[in-house]
Amino acid sequence: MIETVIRKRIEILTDTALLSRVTDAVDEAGITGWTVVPVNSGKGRDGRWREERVMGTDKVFVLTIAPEDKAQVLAEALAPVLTKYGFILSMWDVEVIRGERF
Amino acid sequence: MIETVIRKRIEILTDTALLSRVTDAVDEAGITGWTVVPVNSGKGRDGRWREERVMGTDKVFVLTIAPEDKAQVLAEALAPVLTKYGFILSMWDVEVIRGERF
Amino acid sequence: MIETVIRKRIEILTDTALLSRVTDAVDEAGITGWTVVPVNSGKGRDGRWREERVMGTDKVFVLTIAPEDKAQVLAEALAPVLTKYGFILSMWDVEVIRGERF
Amino acid sequence: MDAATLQTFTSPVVLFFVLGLLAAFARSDLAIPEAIAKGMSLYLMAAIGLKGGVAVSKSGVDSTVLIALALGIAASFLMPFLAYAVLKGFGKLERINAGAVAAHYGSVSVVTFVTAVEILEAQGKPPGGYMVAVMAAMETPAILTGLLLARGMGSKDGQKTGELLHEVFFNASVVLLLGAFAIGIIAGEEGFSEVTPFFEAGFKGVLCLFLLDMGLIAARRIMDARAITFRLVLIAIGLPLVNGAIGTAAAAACGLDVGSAAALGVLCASASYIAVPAAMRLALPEADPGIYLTMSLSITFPFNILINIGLISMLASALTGMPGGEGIAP
Amino acid sequence: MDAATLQTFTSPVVLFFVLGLLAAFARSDLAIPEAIAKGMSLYLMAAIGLKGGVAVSKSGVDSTVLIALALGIAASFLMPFLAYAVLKGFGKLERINAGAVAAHYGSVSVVTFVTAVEILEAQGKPPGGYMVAVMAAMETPAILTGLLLARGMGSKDGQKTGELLHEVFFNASVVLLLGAFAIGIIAGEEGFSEVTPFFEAGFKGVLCLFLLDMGLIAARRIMDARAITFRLVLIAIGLPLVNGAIGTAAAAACGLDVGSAAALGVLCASASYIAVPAAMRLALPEADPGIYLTMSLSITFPFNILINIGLISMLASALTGMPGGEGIAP
Amino acid sequence: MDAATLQTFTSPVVLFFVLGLLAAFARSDLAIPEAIAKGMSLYLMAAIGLKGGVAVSKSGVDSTVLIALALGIAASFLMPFLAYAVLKGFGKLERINAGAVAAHYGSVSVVTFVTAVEILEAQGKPPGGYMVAVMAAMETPAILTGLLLARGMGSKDGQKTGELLHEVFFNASVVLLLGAFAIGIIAGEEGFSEVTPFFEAGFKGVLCLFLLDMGLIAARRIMDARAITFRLVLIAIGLPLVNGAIGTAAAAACGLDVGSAAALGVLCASASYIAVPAAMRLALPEADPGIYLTMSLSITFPFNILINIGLISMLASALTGMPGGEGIAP
Ligand SMILES: Nc1ncnc2c1ncn2[C@@H]1O[C@H](COP(=O)(O)O)[C@@H](O)[C@H]1O
Ligand SMILES: Nc1ncnc2c1ncn2[C@@H]1O[C@H](COP(=O)(O)O)[C@@H](O)[C@H]1O
Ligand SMILES: Nc1ncnc2c1ncn2[C@@H]1O[C@H](COP(=O)(O)O)[C@@H](O)[C@H]1O
Ligand code: NA
Ligand code: NA
Ligand code: NA
Repeated sequence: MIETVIRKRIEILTDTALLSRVTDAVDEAGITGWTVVPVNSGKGRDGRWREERVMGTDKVFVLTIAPEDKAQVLAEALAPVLTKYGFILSMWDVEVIRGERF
Repeated sequence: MIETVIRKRIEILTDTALLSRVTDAVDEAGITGWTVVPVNSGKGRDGRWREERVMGTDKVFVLTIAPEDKAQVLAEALAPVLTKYGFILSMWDVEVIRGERF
Repeated sequence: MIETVIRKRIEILTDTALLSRVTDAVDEAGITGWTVVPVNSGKGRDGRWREERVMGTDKVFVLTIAPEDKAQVLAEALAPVLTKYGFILSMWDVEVIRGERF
Repeated sequence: MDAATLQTFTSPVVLFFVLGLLAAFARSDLAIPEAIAKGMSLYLMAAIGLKGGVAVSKSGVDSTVLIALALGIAASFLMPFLAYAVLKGFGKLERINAGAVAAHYGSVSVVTFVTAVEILEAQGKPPGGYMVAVMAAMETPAILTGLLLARGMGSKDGQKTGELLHEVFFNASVVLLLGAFAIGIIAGEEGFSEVTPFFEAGFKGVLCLFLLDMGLIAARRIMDARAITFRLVLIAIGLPLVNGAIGTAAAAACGLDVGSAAALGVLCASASYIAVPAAMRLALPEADPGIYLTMSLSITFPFNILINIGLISMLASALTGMPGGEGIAP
Repeated sequence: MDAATLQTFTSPVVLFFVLGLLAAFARSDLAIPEAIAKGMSLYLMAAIGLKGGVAVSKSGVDSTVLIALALGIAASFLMPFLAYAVLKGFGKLERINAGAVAAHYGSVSVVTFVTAVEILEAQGKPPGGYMVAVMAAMETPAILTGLLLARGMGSKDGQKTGELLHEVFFNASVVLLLGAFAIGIIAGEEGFSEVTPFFEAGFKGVLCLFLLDMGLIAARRIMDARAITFRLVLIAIGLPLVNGAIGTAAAAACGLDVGSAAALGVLCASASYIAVPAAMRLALPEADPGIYLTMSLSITFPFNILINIGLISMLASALTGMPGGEGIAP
Repeated sequence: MDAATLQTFTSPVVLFFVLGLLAAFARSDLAIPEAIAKGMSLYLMAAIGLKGGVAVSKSGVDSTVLIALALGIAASFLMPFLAYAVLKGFGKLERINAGAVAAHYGSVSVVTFVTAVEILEAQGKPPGGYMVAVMAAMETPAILTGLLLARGMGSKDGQKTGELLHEVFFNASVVLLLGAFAIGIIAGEEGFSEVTPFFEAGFKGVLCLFLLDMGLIAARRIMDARAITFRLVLIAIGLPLVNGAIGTAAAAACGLDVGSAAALGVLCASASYIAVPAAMRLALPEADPGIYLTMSLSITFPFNILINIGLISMLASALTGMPGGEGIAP
């Protein structure tokens, strides 16, 4: 049977305009990589948003897989920004193959 | 160390045309928000679909984070529609920062 | 209360050009379906990529929900390709409604 | 094959459709991005709406227009009954699927209409501008008939019916077609002249690329098809032949000119693959898209584009006694 | 309503905007794909930049150009003060939101400008080509004033200020507008003639579809709006009236021709809904987009397109004593 | 810098490319949506294919066409050998990467070709329409040579080779180019005239925006580049110079006219960054895209657009003794 290891999968919803802040934080936490997934629309405390491209306030998901400790570093680094900009961060355990690369 | 709380992350695959039914259900369950992510193509019991825009039968993912009890309410509310329209609902536990907002 | 069952949710990041290899593997593992989600950009050991459409080297996520045993079959089948092409596979437990269809 | 049919096959518009079919059958990865395809379809609807409106602003509304509208609406309401009978009897579909498919054949395909207009104009038989309004009016009645057939009279779910009616009457293509039609009437020829280079000069080229995409999609769908029987294939070819002939004959009998009669025939012959499938997913989720989409999009649509428009054009010339173009010329 | 205003309402460009508003209010699902809308906005900016540059390559740069630039930059810096006072006083907004909204009203809306140019040209009052450069120059100063008002002088975060300034001066629309403007100057009329069919002939048609989308977005946003009070609605109509009148008067006093004076008035009257909201998300995340976007996009923008451009055009004719078109003709 | 080269730098097409480079280097957030860029590239390929086909339908096929085809195919097969030797020797790349890069330089870049045609036509040296077919024929042979060099003869994986060959011969650009070429031949000048406003009038404008995007992408990639050594930069400039000169000379020696000789030179000089990278990901996943994409897209492509097309044009004029345009005029 193939060997898997446990890592954290972290998912951050951020404004596109602020994407580089999040990815910089991922890089600084020493995590090997990240992937950006588009988002169509949403609703939160500030009401609905959609088709915000005209306003440059659209959002994306940043996904990254990291060992527990680095995930923790990232979460700590992002916590203040989260509150300020209304981002969302969630994380959970996943099994990955080729664990050595994360 | 930063404080995290456990919430449910719920993911619903739905027809774009029926998106508002799902998001209405999220709102009615008293959940604070939701996010819609685009989907390219897929395959299920009814065969492949892709490029369905011409037919208006394309799909999206609705993602939402909620406390256990509200997640349960949402799942109950959507269960009948799921079977009827062939939607997919899955959920799992995640750690979130700023737990008070969900 | 509504009945849920536990399944594996598997997520594979692959080159668009190689998508059919992954979905063929899903089909061969006897899994009932899959869903493809677009990806915007990312960073890994090979550096950043984005806007790769010109080069046909852009990526997508393949998501699929399957019982534990089939998920294992799929992971085994894909493991060699993963290393070769630099794909990423992660999986975790989710609760699903209508468990009989997966 | 006579001159008119041959000419169809040297028109770039049709050739790009054939290219799309061939590329998909050869399993090429050629694909038009979804957003571009959607953009092109919005463009085509806005352009055809505007053009129709400007034409009506010139010609005015007379009794012919009202007759054509009445004919179209009646056809959209009634055609599903014939289709339903054939689909249940010969096609062996059960009630729900038969009703869903019938709704598609009663409604219309905008792209088939647009392609027919191009071909008819090239043959010297331009349809009246008001036919755009007829098309828009024909989109929805068939949905109601189809639902009635599928579910019987006893539909109890009032809330959802309201939602459906709204969806059906304010769906994107109806709103854009009629909206642009109205703008065309208000702006008139003078106002329209400002935007002619965009909406008129570019039209055929955009149609080429759009049909390329339709060819790709139609062929890919049929290669994946599973629920389609040989009997259903026959129906998907037979219905447009019969509906097209009936529509053309009725229009000619009511005194429409050759181009408009042919256009009405094409509308009757065409099957919806945009508005109706979306409505069916809402209202008849139990019906199988693998049946109704494959029939309307992958069989009827290509059949109409490649063969039936030419046949209907000839029939219209014969029935109205107005050759128009090379249709029946030696 | 005089002839010029009426003519506005028979222009396809404006009619498509109205169609978008109506379709959204009727809760139709009509929507332009995001990528298409973005593509159209890039096209419009490239085209307007090129056109302006070519015009300047013909006319050369004289003192009028410099005066117009100075006027525009001064207006962009100063207008937020007035707006801020009104928003805090009459509008009852607190400091942060008042500063953010003020920045929007000091800056400019490219689409409002483009629509105004079309309307002014149709009235025989074409603005000078250099007004494109004026527009680009007016995009950013207001952001600085708005931030100053919102945060006071004591902004300590140097790193972020640098990031913001970069974002503001190299944002997509400034770069594309000024880049295309420069290309227009370098290529000149001869070089431009090669690309005229694309950038000039298609322009109005693309603007039609783009305004259709803007209508949809503006109406949908206002239907979802929550944070907007009646006082804020009044301000979102009053500010463009006042700013427009001041801008037009100042331009006329400085000797600009009727079209350019009207264009400067429109720039002053217009509120940004692209560059500034993005900058505010970066620099003032605490400010509420539900306020600034709804005011600029859903109230001021339609008001300018449908009414205020016509008013400013008439004012400019009256003040410069040059009727130009049918503006004040009997 | 003589007149022809100077003229290159006042062409809007080239200027937009430069704008893209500058905007990316200034770290502006200017970006063309992916779907729009893909749509434009499909449009350009359809248009160039059609145009070539129509030209051939007029001129017919003579021995020159066959000679040009043979030359192009031979060049695509053989050029990778030279490139491979240089990349391994001087460039110090190991076998896999050297083979992958060599495949890129043997194949062709559609956009470089299209830009060259525009520039050559402006200089009064239009290439023959059949050069489009030559270009399509040159896309794939180099891939086979490159794989051979990278993997040696002993490729055992039969199933994957079949998949690769299919991918290579039915890839989107080959299918669309040759399909549109065939449509152009069938439709002929008369059929093409219907779609001229879209496919011909809009062409240069679309090319402008497409090159803007290419400039952005090329510059962004080189700013992120890590695996590129100074030696590789030299090769990425030297190869197009040498290949271009050889191609032009061979074509001139075989009797092609000045424009076609220059076009063949440009095809030899250009490096693929669409079809070949995709094929390499499939067939040589171990090769590093950071090397082959950066070399072909970020160095060779700009070098060809900005400088080499002008040089090759002059060389062609000198070798064929046909000045054509202002190329070598006093
Ligand atoms: N730790 C990670 N988390 C999420 N995505 C990653 C991670 N590492 C790599 N990726 C994605 O996988 C792609 C290929 O990675 P690599 O093979 O390391 O170049 C990258 O471009 C990213 O999109
Ligand atoms: N409970 C939630 N689950 C998923 N997404 C959410 C949730 N709450 C907010 N969001 C997303 O986060 C964005 C900002 O939320 P807010 O800061 O509450 O306005 C929303 O527009 C949604 O896209
Ligand atoms: N096991 C699965 N995992 C992930 N997605 C699935 C799965 N089964 C079905 N789907 C998605 O759900 C859609 C509808 O499935 P079905 O109702 O089985 O036709 C498919 O087109 C897929 O996009
Ligand atoms: Na019909
Ligand atoms: Na302003
Ligand atoms: Na080459």
